[in-house]
Amino acid sequence: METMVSIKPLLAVLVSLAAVAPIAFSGSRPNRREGWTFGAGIIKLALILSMLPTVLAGGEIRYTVAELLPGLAIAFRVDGLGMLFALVASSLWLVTSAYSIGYMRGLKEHSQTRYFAFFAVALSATIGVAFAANLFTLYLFYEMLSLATYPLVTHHQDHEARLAGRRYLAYILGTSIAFVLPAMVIVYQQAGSLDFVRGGFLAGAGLSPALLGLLFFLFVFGFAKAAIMPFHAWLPAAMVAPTPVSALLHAVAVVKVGVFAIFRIVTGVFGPDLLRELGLGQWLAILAAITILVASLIALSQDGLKRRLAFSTIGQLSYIILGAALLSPKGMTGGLVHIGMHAYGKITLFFCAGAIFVATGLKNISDLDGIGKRMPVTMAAFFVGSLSVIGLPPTGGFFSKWYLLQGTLQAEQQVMLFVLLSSSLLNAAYFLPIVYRAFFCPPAECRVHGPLREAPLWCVVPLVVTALCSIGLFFYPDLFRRLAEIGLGL
Amino acid sequence: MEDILARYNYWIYVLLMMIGLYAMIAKNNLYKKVIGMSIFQTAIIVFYVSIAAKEGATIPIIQGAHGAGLVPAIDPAVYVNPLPHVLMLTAIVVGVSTLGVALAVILRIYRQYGTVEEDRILEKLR
Amino acid sequence: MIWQIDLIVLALLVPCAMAAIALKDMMSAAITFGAYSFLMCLLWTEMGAVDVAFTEAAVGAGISTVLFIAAVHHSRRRVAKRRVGRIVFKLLGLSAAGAIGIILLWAASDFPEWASPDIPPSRHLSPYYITKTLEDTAVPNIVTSVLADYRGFDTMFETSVIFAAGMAVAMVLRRRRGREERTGRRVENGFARESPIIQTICRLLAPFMQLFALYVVAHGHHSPGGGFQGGVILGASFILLALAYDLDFVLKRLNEKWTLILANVGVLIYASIGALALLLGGNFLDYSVLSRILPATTPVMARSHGMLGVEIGVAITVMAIMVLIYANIASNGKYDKGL
Amino acid sequence: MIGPEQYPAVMIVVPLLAAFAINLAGLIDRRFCYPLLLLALGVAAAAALAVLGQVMRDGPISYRLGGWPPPMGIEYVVDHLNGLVLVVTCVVAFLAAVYSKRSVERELPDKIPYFYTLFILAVTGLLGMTITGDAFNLYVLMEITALTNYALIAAGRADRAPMASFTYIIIGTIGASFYLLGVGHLYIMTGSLNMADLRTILPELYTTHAVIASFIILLLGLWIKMAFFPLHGWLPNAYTHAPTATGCLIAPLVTKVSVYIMARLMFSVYSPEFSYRVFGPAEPVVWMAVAAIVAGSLMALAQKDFKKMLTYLIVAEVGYMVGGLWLANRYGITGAVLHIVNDALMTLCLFFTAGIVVYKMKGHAFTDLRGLFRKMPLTMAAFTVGALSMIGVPPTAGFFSKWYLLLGAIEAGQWGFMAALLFSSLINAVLFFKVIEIAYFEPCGVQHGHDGGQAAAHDVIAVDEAPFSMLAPLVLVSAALLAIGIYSGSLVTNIIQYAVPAGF
Repeated sequence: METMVSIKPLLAVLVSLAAVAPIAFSGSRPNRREGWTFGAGIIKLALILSMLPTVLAGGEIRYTVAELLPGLAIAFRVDGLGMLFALVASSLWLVTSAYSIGYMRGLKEHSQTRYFAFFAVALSATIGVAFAANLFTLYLFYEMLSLATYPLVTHHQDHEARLAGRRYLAYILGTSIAFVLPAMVIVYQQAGSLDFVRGGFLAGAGLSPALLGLLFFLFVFGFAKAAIMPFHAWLPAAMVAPTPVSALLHAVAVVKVGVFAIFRIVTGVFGPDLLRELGLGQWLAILAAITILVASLIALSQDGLKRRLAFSTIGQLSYIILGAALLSPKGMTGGLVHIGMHAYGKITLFFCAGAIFVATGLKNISDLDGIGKRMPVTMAAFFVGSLSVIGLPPTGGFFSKWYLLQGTLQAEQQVMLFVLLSSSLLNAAYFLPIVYRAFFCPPAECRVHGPLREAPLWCVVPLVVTALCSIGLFFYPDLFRRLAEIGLGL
Repeated sequence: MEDILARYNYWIYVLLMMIGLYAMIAKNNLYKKVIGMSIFQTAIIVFYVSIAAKEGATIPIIQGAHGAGLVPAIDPAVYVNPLPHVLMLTAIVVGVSTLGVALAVILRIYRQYGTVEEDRILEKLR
Repeated sequence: MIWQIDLIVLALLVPCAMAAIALKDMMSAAITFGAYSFLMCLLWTEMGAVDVAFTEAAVGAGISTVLFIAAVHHSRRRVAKRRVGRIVFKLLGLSAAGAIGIILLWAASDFPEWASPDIPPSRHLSPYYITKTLEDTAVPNIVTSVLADYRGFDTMFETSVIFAAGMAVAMVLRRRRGREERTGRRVENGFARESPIIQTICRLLAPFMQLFALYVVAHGHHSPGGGFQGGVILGASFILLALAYDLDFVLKRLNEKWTLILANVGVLIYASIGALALLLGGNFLDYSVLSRILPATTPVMARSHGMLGVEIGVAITVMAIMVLIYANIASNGKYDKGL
Repeated sequence: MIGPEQYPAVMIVVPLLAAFAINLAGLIDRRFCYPLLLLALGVAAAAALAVLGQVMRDGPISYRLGGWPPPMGIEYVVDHLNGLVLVVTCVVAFLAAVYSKRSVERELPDKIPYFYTLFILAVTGLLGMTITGDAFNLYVLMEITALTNYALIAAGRADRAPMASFTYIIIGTIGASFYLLGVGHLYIMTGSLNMADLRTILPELYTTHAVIASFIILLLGLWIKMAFFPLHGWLPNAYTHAPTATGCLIAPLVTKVSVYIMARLMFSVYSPEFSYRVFGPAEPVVWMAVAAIVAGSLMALAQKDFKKMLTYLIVAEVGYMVGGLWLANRYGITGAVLHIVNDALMTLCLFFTAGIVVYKMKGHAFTDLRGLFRKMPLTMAAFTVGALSMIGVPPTAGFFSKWYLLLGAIEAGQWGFMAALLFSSLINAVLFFKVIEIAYFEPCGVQHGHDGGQAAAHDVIAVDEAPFSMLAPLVLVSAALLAIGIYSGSLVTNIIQYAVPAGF
């Protein structure tokens, strides 16, 4: 596999950052402002796609920006994992931007300029994490993402948002400073390097198993964006954000950054072999399993649509972590692919929730009886999305879950097999009733009566697109699979 | 007698120093604090000047050198060490400068609070 | 050097110091402190530090006491009855003083023997100054040559300290006329009313004081004294008049603006002599290069002249600042009749 | 006509001469003062940069004042360590001077000439303290700085300013006198005052009581000067109630310069092996630093006043630097030196913000910060950068010094110090996001009191930025924080690693 040096990764990161200034200055002309957003999004996607062939050919693209301290650089490295994640994030940014227009203007939200500006920053950070070549660069963009999303989460600037923002930062920033930073310093001081190496670089560093174990869990809990219990509470709280934010950031960018970071730790820092011989994978798997089941159970009891989605997200994230923890080729592949699959499925669901809110102002599931008659397209998309999250054909979710199941068998962990299956049942149990209510229950009050009235077109089109995408991914999952396998060196 | 003499000056300067320090910290009246400050500083001057002292030596002014040109042979043992004197001239001047500023600030405080007793001022601030 | 005197004076110092901080009447405390300073002068003369003694006499015993009295005059004279609750501070003070005392005594336990001719300070640097001062600078008063040349840089900043102090006092206290005090009430003070005898004598005395001051400045190369002592005495002559008459009497002859200008000019003389050396290609304050512009001088004599120059500068600044500080404190910043 | 070999003198003399020029010009027309101030500080900064360049090119410089060879005369020594500190001092002073114009006109209209004279004298003192190679000369300059600071603080119009200043006078004098006393002990044992000379004479005296005592006394004096917990009592009030312009000058510089002097003593007067081994308690000092960090952070947490909170943070930051220097390994010392630079800029950034708040909102309580993100977006953006740097978020400068300090702590096995660093980062995060929350969520508090519908307030607040002369320096500093963060690598490899004494 050949390694080529190119500035493209840096550009891919910076392009949306560069768009911030024009976005901020064209605040008075909304159309031009959104024009900038789309321009940046398209360029970003194009840049990433242009790097795709090299990666598919098994190559890598590296670029070092600055040697900050001896042996500590801001450096980018595009490999399978990063490419997979970057593709998902950047493609969904475009869709979400379109959706945001419909949503924000539909609700006449205040200070939309700030909203779009910080959205762009958040995307830069996400891509930065995806392409980070070493732990430090990853940490840098991880923090950048935490801070850039704060104004988005607290967009409404009311008391509720204030409390939510406080909890958000307390979990995200607190854990990263208290856990990740010391762990990172210790690793650097012991191993003298932070560059991700396939198969891990700590194996040879000769650290005591106890210390290794400590470090591992400092990292796992430190990247609290992965929302492993008990560090999950920020995610439901953050649902006070406008729906597009929840959609992109809390179904795709932020949370996936967390699990992606953990994947990097597993594959790039410790390495499957080391984890296997220390038996740490087992423990991580158990954590993930617990999170999966508990989160699904809590989701059952939630009436707020977005809150239910949030808890489902927590569970789904742990699918991915479980995949990593299995340390078996199929399992890890499944986990990585699930990053993409779940993203498309879950964002569809969030879009639907937002669309319903825009059109009818409803937030609670108990009010949704018969809404399907009024918003058939939306609810159809919702159905597709939930299928994908449950993991049923014909949706992409099925594919990744299939791999995960195989992974459990490969790792001879039948327990986890049952965990996955039972959680699928739970998923079905908390999603399908919504669809049922929507289509077959008679409307309770007159509130959702009236003629067929969908949300604005800007809202509907994106959610249809993502729904179709997750169906498409059932038939053409190979791109993600290939990338995952390349990334894992299979 | 001799061994007392050998340290006597140093003991006294330490004593004065302690008196000054105590006054600066414990006294309630701001003027008293300032007096303590001056005693504290002069104690250090005593210390330095004691360093300069030299058995059987005279003041550090070269004798018989008033007429221009002729330079007598000079024996260092004849004159006391001038360097600490120079340093202490500076110290004295610094001392009086600090004193002046301190008094000025006290007057300013009196203007504002009508008292120069620390505890009363703190009450007023509370 | 007579160690018996040393013994006695030191023994007297301690009670003086204690009295100064213990007395309840600030005036008497100030006076006691003046006495303390005079004992210091005795001590230092006795140890051969004539210049230090001279300065202490002029500054410590003279000016400081006057400033104290002036300040007290504008605020409370009696030390108020203390309320409870100072015990903490007392303990703190005692413990701090005790700790420092212990450290210092512990350190003093292996000081070289007092006044023995072969302690390091008497062997390391000072012999150079003592033996070389004449051929380096042609100045017999070693203190002056070290002060104004070897360590002339210290002295420049020492003068700047005085200057800074003056500025500081003016900054803190000065108020334009007409703005009334926040706390109007003045304490009753037992000062003597103006008496013609004192006034006449002071008037006669002042010119001689100033003459003497000039002598001290000019003759500092050969005898105890120099810029500081001279400057302080000059300042003192004005302060004496201000005490005998009132502040306006002095300000008529030396008003605020001129005080400021003189204060600046003095240090400027010093600094610009240094800078001149810089311009002439020497290092800063290297007077010897002045011989290139001074007619018929060897580098050595140039040093001597340079020192005279800076001493004059010092004297001017010190005088002006002493008057400035006194004027501000005596009039509480209002530049009225003062005491 | 004045060759580059004279720059060390120029750096000090130009500000000194300018002080008198400003004072005299003030008698004619006070509008001359400000340009003179900027001119002088600009020249000084240029000279400092040039000198640092020389040092980087051909190693340490020695400059003989009055042409007398040390140890007879006074000597200036510039090496990588104080070369860097000199540049930082000059730059910070220059920015503070630019910034000071409007606030001085507002706060001290009738004392402008006095103020600027004292201002530049303080800068001269700080520069002199940093550059001198003579132990006693350092004392004189220390006193100049102190005297000017007392007055600059007492000039504040806040009711508490004079009392705060008086406390500072008493405690500051104790500190300076201890320093003088320590020098006296060194002198009686060695007979010399020149630092390099002392360094050569001292080693055979290391075990004597007097030398050890001198070290203790000097440290005590400097710790008082740098407000090292628990000797910090004077600092918070003095810096809180000082006029804005004063705070922006002394808050970033005074403590840092004192820290530098401690390093200078530890390495160049005594020797590292004395400081770390012969003189026993290196470890307890680190624990004191831990106490300083924790206590400073907690006390900051307890404040209701923005400016006062910042002053307690200074106390905590001092703990960083002292601890780093006493970790006794290369990482720790590097981190401490780097932190001197970073912390000077961070503190400047934060005090600039506080000054602007005072200027615009006429107060510096937390309640005065309401709605500032809408009122002054640029100011608050710059403030946020400073805050992130204090928290230690990459790529701001604060992260990298903290990184080095953490490395040093691990290498020295000082887990307590490491924990303290992380703890204070978290506390800083809490503190600054508390501030940011107030400024971001609450409606503009022109009328004090918590009422006033928030939703309504969003639209009523119009953008109203600080005057350019205040905004520009602030933005510059925050930009510098990012730049130094990204180039800290080259800063370390080109300058700081030479400042670390040999043998580490």
